[in-house]
Amino acid sequence: MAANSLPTLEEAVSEIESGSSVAAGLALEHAIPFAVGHELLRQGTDDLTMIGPISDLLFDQLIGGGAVSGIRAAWVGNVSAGTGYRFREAVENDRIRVENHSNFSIALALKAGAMGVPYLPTRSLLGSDIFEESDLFARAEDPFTGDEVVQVPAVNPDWTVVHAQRASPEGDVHMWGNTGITDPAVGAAENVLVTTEEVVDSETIKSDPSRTAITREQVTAVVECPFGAHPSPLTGHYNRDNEYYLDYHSQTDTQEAFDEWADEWVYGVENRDEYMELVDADLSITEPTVAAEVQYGQ
Amino acid sequence: MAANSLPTLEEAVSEIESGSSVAAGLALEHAIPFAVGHELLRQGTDDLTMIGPISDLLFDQLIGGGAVSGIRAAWVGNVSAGTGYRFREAVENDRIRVENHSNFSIALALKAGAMGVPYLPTRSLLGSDIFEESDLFARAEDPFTGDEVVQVPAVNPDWTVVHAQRASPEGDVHMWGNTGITDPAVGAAENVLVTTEEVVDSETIKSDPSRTAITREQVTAVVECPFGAHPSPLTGHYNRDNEYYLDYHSQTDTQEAFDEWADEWVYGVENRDEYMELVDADLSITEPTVAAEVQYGQ
Amino acid sequence: MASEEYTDRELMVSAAAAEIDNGDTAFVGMRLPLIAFQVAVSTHAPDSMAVYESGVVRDAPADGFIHTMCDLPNLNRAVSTTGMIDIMSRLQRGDVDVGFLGGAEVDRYGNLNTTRVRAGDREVRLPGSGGACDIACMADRTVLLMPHEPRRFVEEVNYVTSPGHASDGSGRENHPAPGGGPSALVTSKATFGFHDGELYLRSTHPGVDADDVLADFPWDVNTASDVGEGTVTTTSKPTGEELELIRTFDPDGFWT
Amino acid sequence: MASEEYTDRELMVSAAAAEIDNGDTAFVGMRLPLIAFQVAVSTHAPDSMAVYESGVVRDAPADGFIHTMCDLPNLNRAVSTTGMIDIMSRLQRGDVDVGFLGGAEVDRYGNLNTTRVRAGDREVRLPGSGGACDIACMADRTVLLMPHEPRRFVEEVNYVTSPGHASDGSGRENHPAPGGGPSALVTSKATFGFHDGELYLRSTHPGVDADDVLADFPWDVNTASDVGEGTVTTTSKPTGEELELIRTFDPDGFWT
Repeated sequence: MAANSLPTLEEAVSEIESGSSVAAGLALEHAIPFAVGHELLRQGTDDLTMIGPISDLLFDQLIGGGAVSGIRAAWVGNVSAGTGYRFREAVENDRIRVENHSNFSIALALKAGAMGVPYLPTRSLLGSDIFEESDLFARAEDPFTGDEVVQVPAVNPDWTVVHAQRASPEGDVHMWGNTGITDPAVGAAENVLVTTEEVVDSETIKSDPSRTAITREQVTAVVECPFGAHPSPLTGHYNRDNEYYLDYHSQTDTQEAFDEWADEWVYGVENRDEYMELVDADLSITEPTVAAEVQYGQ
Repeated sequence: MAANSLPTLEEAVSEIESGSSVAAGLALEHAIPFAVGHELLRQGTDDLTMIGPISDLLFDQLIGGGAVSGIRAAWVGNVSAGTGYRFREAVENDRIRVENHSNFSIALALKAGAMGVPYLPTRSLLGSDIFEESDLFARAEDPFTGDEVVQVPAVNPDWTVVHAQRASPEGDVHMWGNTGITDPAVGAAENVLVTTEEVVDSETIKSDPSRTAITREQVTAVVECPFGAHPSPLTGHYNRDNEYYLDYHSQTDTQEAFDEWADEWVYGVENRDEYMELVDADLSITEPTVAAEVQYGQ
Repeated sequence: MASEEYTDRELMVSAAAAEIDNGDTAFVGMRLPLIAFQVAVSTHAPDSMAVYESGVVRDAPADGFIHTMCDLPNLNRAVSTTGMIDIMSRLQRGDVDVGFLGGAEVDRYGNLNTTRVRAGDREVRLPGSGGACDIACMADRTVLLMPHEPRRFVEEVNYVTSPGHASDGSGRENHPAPGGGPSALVTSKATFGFHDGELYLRSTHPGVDADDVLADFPWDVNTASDVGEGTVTTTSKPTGEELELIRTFDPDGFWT
Repeated sequence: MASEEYTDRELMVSAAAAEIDNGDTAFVGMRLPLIAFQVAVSTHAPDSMAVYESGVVRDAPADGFIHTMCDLPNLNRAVSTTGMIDIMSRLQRGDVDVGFLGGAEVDRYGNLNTTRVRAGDREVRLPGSGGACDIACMADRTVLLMPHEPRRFVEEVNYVTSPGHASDGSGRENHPAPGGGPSALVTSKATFGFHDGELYLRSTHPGVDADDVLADFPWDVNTASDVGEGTVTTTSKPTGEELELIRTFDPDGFWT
């Protein structure tokens, strides 16, 4: 990407067209790009195929807002409360296509895409209905040992969306804390949208190149977006807002209830600043841990 | 591993038995575990099969000292000067078995071992004699696209040897700077020997868990060994000693010459401290770069 | 069936913790196992490690309550925070000793369903596998946890999300998945083992009658004595130390 | 054939740098390409990036001489220092625009040998592929660099370390490797292109006669005019700026 003036969240999200496949929620319950999800809803982007491992609420919200026609994931729900009602109702009423994965099979599909190979083999899935009921995977005999393996075909999303701690205007990104399948999803994607707590200069990124998780040539846009992962936690920045997950669960068991919830939390706010005014929780980090010093140099 | 008193280099290396397969030199020209290599020579360990990508001198030295019966690598020589004479002579006289790899094929072989799958597919090697002359690899048609791929079978070394910046007595390891194929080689190995510039307490490691490259259950022994990678460079600690590479090249073109070289640099010293007294170069870092601060916390 | 001393779920956590041996690498997912690992590593298994599919590796309890594996107290002062391919690779290469699984349905061979169940004419969609299928396929052994409700015990699960043992008595011998398969089921009334791949009653929780437990199953469940594994015992109550730990790790009883 | 103004190798570095377009991701290995990337990114290709198989990604020259891609000045203030699988994955998925290769032997289709050559009765073992085979197979295009010595130009290489084009005139169409194959060869006397997969003379270095160059090959080498690619030109001399940069990056002339 070119390092001119950075786009706003609205501008960057408008590049994601209806009908796209979008990988998001890749660090599992950590660093979920909710700000992008809500902006997709506000812009009325639809017919999306969402790709991810567990999707802790994000996919349920997008389904509730009518943005989704397909899901390729291992788990869709609410980790604090269990069921995601909008997902469940949409599946039970055949309103969305669902491709059932395990966490590892979606990880491997993206990893194959990132590695530029048509598939990766695994010893998982064997004996499960994820494999038996699907025509996605292939069964093969390993030519070296004769073992049975499953071949998981590559998935290459149109977009991968990531929320990170800091990024340079050039598009180089530092992340820390667990990353789930962020790395393969970034490698596999046609376009990558990075929202970040903080835009920093390139010299900050280059002071610690082993911290760099994403490099610029993979990145389509960087957007500064503090609290972009709320209600999920972000290492070094804010804790999980668990009450939000519980409230969402209790407030979205019907479509009408969801619409009311979304009117308050999604459509009723212009942007992330207004959104954060709705949040009634102190999520700040009160016990910081500073990473031990590391030097490079010559 | 258990975190009692740490072994000496002599004790730890004595666990590597003659006849073992040993992956080393995994970060390419960076962080090569020369101290372990020289201790293997002093102990007379032999019949080793050395595994690695390029081996910048380490394998040549081990071959010169008679420790090696086989090589599974992509390149063996001296990056500053070209030819590794001990390797060349051993191959030309049929004294060692050589399995020719590309850097990526040996990387994938170890990655398959680390991932616990019998092979990984690649689009590399096709049309090369690395593939055509070898019975190691398999050719396969991808069931999804019909594309031709090469399947690279897993390699699981008996030992992987790594030199790192810091490690805890428990066996958790921080590394920074480029790592080449260290990660897959550690995952694939039966045993891992870590030499480190500095042993630190576990809290130092845990202050930055995203910096942790190796965790304790993979590690057989940790040895404190300052300058353990000399003459190769180690990020944050010392520069490459290029004169050493050039001197080695000019001093080892015959076996007699090598023996003389080794008498001085390997057999003539008791340990790494004595060795460092022979080094006549200021390799210290005069322009340090301190990594930008990172916080975790809760 | 909470007593005045501890809740059902506290007992389940205690029983699940007992399934972690010292030195184990345990694959921990959502809910009760989050607490069970912390109890085990604080008591009888100080050298055990937990790996979480999000990329976290820990050797000690979090210093604060965690709703999920990714709550910051679980990341703070972790041994490693990495990615899923790293963790799943450890599982796939056989380095995970024990994994924990929940389920909406279980059958006599330990097959689990967390994908979709029938409720009368209707099929109810559940969240899905997450990492459960991977753990079920590849861990050296798995421990299943679920509330003791008769509708969950079925002759044949509606969907095999997480494979159990082969139905031919061979356990995992003739089963395509490489791991060891289920070794225990812990419910809110009893614990079960697996013998030749089939569920048997191992112990009942204090105050629970074995016949009542057996009556909840649609097949004749074996008991420990049927399969030559001793006799049906009474599950150990959580110790005072365990209860104190559980209530430290989950002070508001969110999971327990 | 050093002139008083610049050495052969300085000219080769300049010619190699010219093969990097602005915005390219270049795969850089050992020796002259280390310097060529630094020249290119300092002059006409400021938005190019270099990736090195050791795991390094850079967008700027190192602030100090580098003998190898892993010398600390090449790691210091890099954009990223990661591992080989990351870098090779970029290559395999088609994200590397240009890669540089050396060789002991090259044939008319750009096949390279760096593994073993014949010297009379004797077979001489060379260091091997390193990452060369991977770059040759998978980069969008490759640029070959070697000293201009007749023994290096052969009808058929003794060992195909790094595949070139198919010998049927189809370039990479009917070749099993997925990348674009060789696009240029730079020697110490001339530069060559590839047309329908076959080498042709593109330019001779200042002061070098085309006929002398052609006489060094054991086959009738096409020229630019033979294949409709204009005429054989004279390679641009290194500019003053380039020479200054080369001598900054390699102050002792270790590589140049």
